Amino acid sequence: MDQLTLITFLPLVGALLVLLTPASQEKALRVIALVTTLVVAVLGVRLYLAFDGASESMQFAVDKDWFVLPSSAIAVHYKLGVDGLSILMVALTAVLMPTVILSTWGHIDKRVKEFMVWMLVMQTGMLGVFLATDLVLFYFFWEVSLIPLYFMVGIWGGERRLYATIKFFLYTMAGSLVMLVAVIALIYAFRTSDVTALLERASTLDAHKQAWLFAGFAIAFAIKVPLIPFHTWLADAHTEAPTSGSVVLAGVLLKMGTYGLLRFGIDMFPGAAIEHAPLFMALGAIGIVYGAFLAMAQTDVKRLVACSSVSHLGYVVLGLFALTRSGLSGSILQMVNHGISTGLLFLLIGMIYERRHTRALDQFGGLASTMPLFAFFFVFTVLSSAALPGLNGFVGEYLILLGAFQTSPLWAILGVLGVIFGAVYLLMATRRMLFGPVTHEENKHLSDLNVREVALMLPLVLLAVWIGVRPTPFLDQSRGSLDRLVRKIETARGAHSAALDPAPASNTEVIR
Amino acid sequence: MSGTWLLWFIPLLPLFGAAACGLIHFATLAARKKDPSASGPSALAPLVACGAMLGALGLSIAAFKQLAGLEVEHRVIESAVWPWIHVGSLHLDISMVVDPLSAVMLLVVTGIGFLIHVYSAGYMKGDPGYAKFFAYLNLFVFSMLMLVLSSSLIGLFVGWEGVGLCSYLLIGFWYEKGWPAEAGQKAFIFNRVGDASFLIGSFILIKLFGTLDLSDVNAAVAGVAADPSKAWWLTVAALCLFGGCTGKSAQIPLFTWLPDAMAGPTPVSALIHAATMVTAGVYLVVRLNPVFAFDPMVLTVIGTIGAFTALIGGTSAIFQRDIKKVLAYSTVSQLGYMFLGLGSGAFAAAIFHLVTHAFFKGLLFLGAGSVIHGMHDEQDMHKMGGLRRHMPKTFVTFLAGAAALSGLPLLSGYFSKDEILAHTFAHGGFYYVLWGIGLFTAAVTAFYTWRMVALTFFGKERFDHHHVHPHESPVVMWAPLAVLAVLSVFGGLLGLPPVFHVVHQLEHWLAPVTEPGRALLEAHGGVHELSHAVEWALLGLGAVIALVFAHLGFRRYVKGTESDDNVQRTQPALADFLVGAWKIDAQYYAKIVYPSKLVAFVTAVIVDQFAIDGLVNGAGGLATATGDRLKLMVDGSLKTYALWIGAGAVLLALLWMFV
Amino acid sequence: MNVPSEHLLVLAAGLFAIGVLGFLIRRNVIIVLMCIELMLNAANLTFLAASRQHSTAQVVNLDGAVFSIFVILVAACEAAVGLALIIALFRLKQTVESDALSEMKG
Amino acid sequence: MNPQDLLHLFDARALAAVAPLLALSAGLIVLLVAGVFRSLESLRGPIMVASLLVAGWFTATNFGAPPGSVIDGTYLADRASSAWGLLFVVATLLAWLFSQHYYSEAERPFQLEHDVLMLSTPIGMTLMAGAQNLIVFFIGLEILSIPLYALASFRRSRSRSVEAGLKYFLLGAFAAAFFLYGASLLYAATGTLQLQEIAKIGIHGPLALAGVALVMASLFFKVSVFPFHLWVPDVYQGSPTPVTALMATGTKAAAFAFLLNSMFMLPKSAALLVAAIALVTMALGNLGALAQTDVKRMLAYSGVAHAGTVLLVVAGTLAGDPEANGALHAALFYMGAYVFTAAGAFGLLALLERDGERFTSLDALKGLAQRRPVIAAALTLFMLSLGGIPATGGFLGKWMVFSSLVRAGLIWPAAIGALLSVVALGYYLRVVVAMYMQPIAERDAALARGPDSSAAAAIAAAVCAVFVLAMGVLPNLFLDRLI
Repeated sequence: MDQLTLITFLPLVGALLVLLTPASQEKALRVIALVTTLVVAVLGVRLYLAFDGASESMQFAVDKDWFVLPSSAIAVHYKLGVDGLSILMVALTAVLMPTVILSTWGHIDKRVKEFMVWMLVMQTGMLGVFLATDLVLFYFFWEVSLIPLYFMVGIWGGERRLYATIKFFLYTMAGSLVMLVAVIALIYAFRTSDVTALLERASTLDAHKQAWLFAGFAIAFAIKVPLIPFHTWLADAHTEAPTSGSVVLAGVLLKMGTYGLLRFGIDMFPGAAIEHAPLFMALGAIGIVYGAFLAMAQTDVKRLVACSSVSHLGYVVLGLFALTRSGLSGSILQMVNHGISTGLLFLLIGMIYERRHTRALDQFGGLASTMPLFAFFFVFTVLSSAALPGLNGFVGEYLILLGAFQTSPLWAILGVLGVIFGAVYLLMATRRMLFGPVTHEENKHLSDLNVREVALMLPLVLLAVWIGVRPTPFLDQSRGSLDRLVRKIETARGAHSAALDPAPASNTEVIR
Repeated sequence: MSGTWLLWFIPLLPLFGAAACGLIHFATLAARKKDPSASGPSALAPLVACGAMLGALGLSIAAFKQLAGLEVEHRVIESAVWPWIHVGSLHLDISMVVDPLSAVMLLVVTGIGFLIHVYSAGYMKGDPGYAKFFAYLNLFVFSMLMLVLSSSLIGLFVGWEGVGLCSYLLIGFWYEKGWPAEAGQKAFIFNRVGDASFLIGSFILIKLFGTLDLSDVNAAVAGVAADPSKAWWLTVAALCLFGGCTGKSAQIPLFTWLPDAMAGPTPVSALIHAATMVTAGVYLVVRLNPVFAFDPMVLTVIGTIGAFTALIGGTSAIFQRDIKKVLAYSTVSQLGYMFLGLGSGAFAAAIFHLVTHAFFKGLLFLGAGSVIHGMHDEQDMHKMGGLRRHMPKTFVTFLAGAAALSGLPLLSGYFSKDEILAHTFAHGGFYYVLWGIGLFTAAVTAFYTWRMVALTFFGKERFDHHHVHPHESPVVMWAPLAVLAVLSVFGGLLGLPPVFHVVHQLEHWLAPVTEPGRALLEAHGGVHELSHAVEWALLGLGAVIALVFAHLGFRRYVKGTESDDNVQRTQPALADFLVGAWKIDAQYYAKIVYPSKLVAFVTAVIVDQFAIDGLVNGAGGLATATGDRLKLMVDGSLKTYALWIGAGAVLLALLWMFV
Repeated sequence: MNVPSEHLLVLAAGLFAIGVLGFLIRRNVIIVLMCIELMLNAANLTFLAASRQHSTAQVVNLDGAVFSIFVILVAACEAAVGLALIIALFRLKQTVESDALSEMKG
Repeated sequence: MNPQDLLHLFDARALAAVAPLLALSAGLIVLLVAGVFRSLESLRGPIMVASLLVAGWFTATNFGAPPGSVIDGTYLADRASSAWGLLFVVATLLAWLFSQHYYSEAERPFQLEHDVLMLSTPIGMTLMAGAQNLIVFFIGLEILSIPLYALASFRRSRSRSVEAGLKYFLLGAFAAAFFLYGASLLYAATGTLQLQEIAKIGIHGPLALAGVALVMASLFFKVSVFPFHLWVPDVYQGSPTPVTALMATGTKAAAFAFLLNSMFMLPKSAALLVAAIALVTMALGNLGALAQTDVKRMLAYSGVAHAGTVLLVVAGTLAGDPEANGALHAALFYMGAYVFTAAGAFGLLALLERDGERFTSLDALKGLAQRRPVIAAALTLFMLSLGGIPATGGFLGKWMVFSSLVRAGLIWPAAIGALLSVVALGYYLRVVVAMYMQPIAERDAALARGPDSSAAAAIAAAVCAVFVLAMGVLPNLFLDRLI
């Protein structure tokens, strides 16, 4: 079997194995899930290493007939492939999952079997989204990956889990269904569902049609990212989700939105993307600040981190729609970075929640005295999230802001303000949790992190340092694809400015 | 050392030291878990940390020697390059570069850093976070060395933020008390504001030059003059970078974090908040002197901000009761001097003052630490007095530092400060105002310095003898004091003024670095020479003012605290205004911090939950409500159903017939 | 005597309308059933009239006539089932008013 | 009709064309005869199944064969009608399987009558789907409807069942009268009852248009779209659940089959009107379902919404879908998926009802996942398919329907339709929420596991689940063969 099929469906096989194991064998269930994800992680790393970042084309491509849409004789293929736009996300999805599964030891103690099934199904769905190079197949995985989280939040979530999960599902579904119409329209416009072919041809559509199709796709992705003002589902979903659900949601699921914007927004419709870029940059930049302000006002630390996601993903969108080389590179890297640092934050919050059964900031204070290891990891993660140079977050944010600055100094400056506000809410949370005297009796005898907890975070911590210190190999993975994309954007930009202004002004100099 | 990785070990040794100390810390914690009284391996920490510092110092001296052995035009040693961020054609690489400027900084950082490490071994003894402290301290030195040695602005920024982080961690070192953690947070956030500005500056540089390599940027500046739009951008870039300096080097408007930073252990104040980190801004301006000198307006802005910062800092120190607060405001004030010097185009003079300030302010802080240590953590000078009898060694060294700070003739501070004022004066025009401010501040400085000396070491012993037994500090603490005292006294030899007809060693040494900036200034007509007569006059004026006001300060306070009480009684508003540092911080809280919190609350509750989420939930609610209404259509009655069918059929017929 | 087809069509339309109105107005289910019969017969009448209208001397168009025979047949079946249902209703509720048929709604 | 045509009545192709009808009729007679003898009671099931399977097999053989028309072209067995025919057989089979062990002790003695009535419905449906003549359609309609009237009130001791039957009967007859009168007007205007002839002559003049309107009204009644759908919730809720399953799937499919055949009668300008009707239907169905607390009634409303969705393809065709068979393929696949999904869902409700009638309420489904995990999982699958989530047949059906609209340029109706399906997910999810995410009620916890499931129902549910999944994941199995 080919590599991509194997990596995509291995989790599903694991899910079936779990399904066949009696629910009472909790340990076995966990081990099966862990081993499956570990194997997938190894496969993911292997794929990552074998991937050629300089190449512009889809690699490891798989192409098999799937079915023929009747009446128009459009052949839908089972087609997978990976290129520079997706390789990092594939690797992240593969590598993050063992950590997630390992983290469930602490907080999933009922209906373990179902949980593992959903986790593994979700991994298949997510990998499918990033790997599918047939539009129908993509949409297929896109929606399938929603369902597991719906169950995870709904069954293992907190107090208002039903509200949160229904809101999450319906909201993202609303976007998806609008996208469905756009997907169909695009497929029938060219009578093919092959993404590579569509990427080549979609920009030949007339501008009006492109704009509409772009809007159809973009709205689904904007909800998923989530871009303001479509973000309100996120805080609820995060707050109510179990730790592992939050980690996956922040780590990978949201990236499906930004990845979609990149692949099916910018790459598919560069002309429309250029036209709408100011709007998206504005929403991204405003989102950065808006999310930060939201975070500042939160009293529940998990909700705070959820709001920070809005802010962080604002960076990604800002960078993407800067439509410059560094902005795009930074955004792709930042998707990974956000997965790592926000993932870590959720893990840490989960660990403290398991001990204290509360996430209210005022219930803590002085944890650094009682849980020094926890404090160390927390501060480390906060710094990674606040983009301290030398850690992962900085590289992404710097490139994003740099790219944005080249296109639109105004929105970049707003984004830079987010750097300040980001530090404000993160440090405020840190101080209120870790520092000061221990005021609550319950906090005096908390046990520090155990070996499992440290072990499951270590890979992410190391990755954060690695990316921070040596980002170029990671950036290089998308070099070829981004070269291609930037060329495409430049071509479209030429056409665009020619259409706007027959005699282009000479001083619109674009550096890099 | 050139082209090798060896230079990298100057910053990396302290980094390894930090990692090792961190492990020691956790090992200590583990040991303490089993036996709460155990100290574990924490005693190893100072050895490791000081060893790392010694190694870095040795390498620095070696690098310095090698550099000095080179011809003047080729005085640059560059290490192997670490390729950091490569995106498209943009290459942000870092290498370690030792040139005359970084060599000076290198020696200051490793030298004073080493002394303070040694001091800390005594000062922090017995603290539960002993090893952690050294880990942070080493980490700080690593960051500071990165800042100083980086070949690229981005590498400099790594250090720049790194020192900010360590400052945050060290200010909040005693986090259990609460307020140190808040002070640390404040420091970090204020620095972040500056850093944001710094980032924008770096974006513009990339936009203009496509590189952040410092020497490439410096070389490219001259080419910008031809293009007015580029020139405009370069000016903006310079201002943005200076914005970063105002954060890191505690200038208006971002200086208010520094006094609060005194919440940290005193060695931290000495190392980070006096000798090294806060001078990073000065270093940056000198490092990129062509960028800043490109537009004279930028220099004027820098000079003005420096002068006013000096004034505000100096005057705020006058009535402080906390000994460390006096020194903190004094630091703000002295940093203002340095920027005043930079603003006058006297890059070497600023570095000169930076060096001497590192000596004497480091000394004063360590001395204050010794006092605090001996007084069982008492920092209020009103509760001290007469300590010269109890801590003679501290007293003597402290005197040397105070004399240097107040600019008593022939001491290091005297020469460096006067050089700056002389350059300012030479500039003429608007700079006369700045010079006036500088001179006034010099008077204030002498006053508060000797007030501090008088209150602390002279007069009646105002402490409670039952609880406080002042004692001299151990040798590991006073030995560094002695070294620094010597340096404070003789540091002035590095840069004697031209009237002495000896070579200004430092200026000469730095000339290759400051030359491009000087050249640009000259092109603008911004370089002025003073006649010897004027120079003599200025030197004399400086000496007189220092002596007079030092005397005034000492006289007034040698008897006790009555003078403070008088002012407090007769001019409560003035005292309040000065103690509160012109109420600027209070204004920040009133105008920025609280409104931000309000905005955050309004955003979260009203905009987000009520308006945006209200729409979302409203859509759901609307659907349900509509469903409930529509249900009534299906009323269970046969006739209703039939009526709809009949009406529907008729409607269909009519529509198709007529539409 | 030859009644014009148009007259028959109008008559049928009238019958159909009466049937519909009866269905809508009357409450007794048996009468409602009879109204349906009336509507069916309106259709039958139209079929027969149209059948005659479309026939020529050479070709007889029997389709309408055939349809009406089927309709009569089906009407009988419907009546049988309908009356059975009405009996079931009466057994349960001792009434044949259509108001009794509104237990389920909403 | 020429006397010569009588000869063709019995040629091989014509026989093959009507073979499914003959098989079903024969089965019906055999069943009736066998029913006379108590000793043959155990044979009733096999006879039922066998006749359906044989009919299915005959239908399947009609696929590959060239279209066979019967009696002067009044009935046509072509690829499309055979595909529909298969669906009818499957729908009946599923409904019958779910009806095993459904009825109470008091009702069980009448199982024979139940089975006979049920077996006669596919005859009507098949006739409707293959009808090329209004008479044939009408006969088919009545062969389908009259047994259903009786089946609806089969539990005659329950007032709801009787109410459902009577309502269905009265309104059904009312609508049939509309059809007849419409047909008579059409006949008066065109002089023919043959669809092809009508197509040739065209719909001109008020008489013909009025006729079309009335015919369409009755078809809309059968497929249950606005404003002819109000009977659906009451009738579906009151009828025995397996019968509801049959009504929801078979009847609707048969009516759509004929609607697609006869939609040429609609004026092209009606595209937007039809789209509007479809969208309003979806809105009413979905919003109405949102307000329900009884799952069975909720599914009835959902059925209305699905009818609206399928009606969209008619709008697509009228608006000029460039693909000639686009509407047919979409409707076929959609209804195909719907047959398995809805039959499965109603069937599982029927299973649950054996614990008591209240078990169709949303409340009683709480915690079902713990009590009956397999049923809960299957019901979840069906809910997702009804919601049109990928990996289920419902998704591709929805895809094809919207494709038809998009091809025809009706983007806005497609987008509105898509958003209305979000509302639908709202209530499908509620079922899942109740089963998986809400704690089990105490009195239900005591039930632990209900009485043993009937094997027949289990098989039927499994078949439904497999097909729903297969249609979603491996649609080529169906698309390649059927179309």
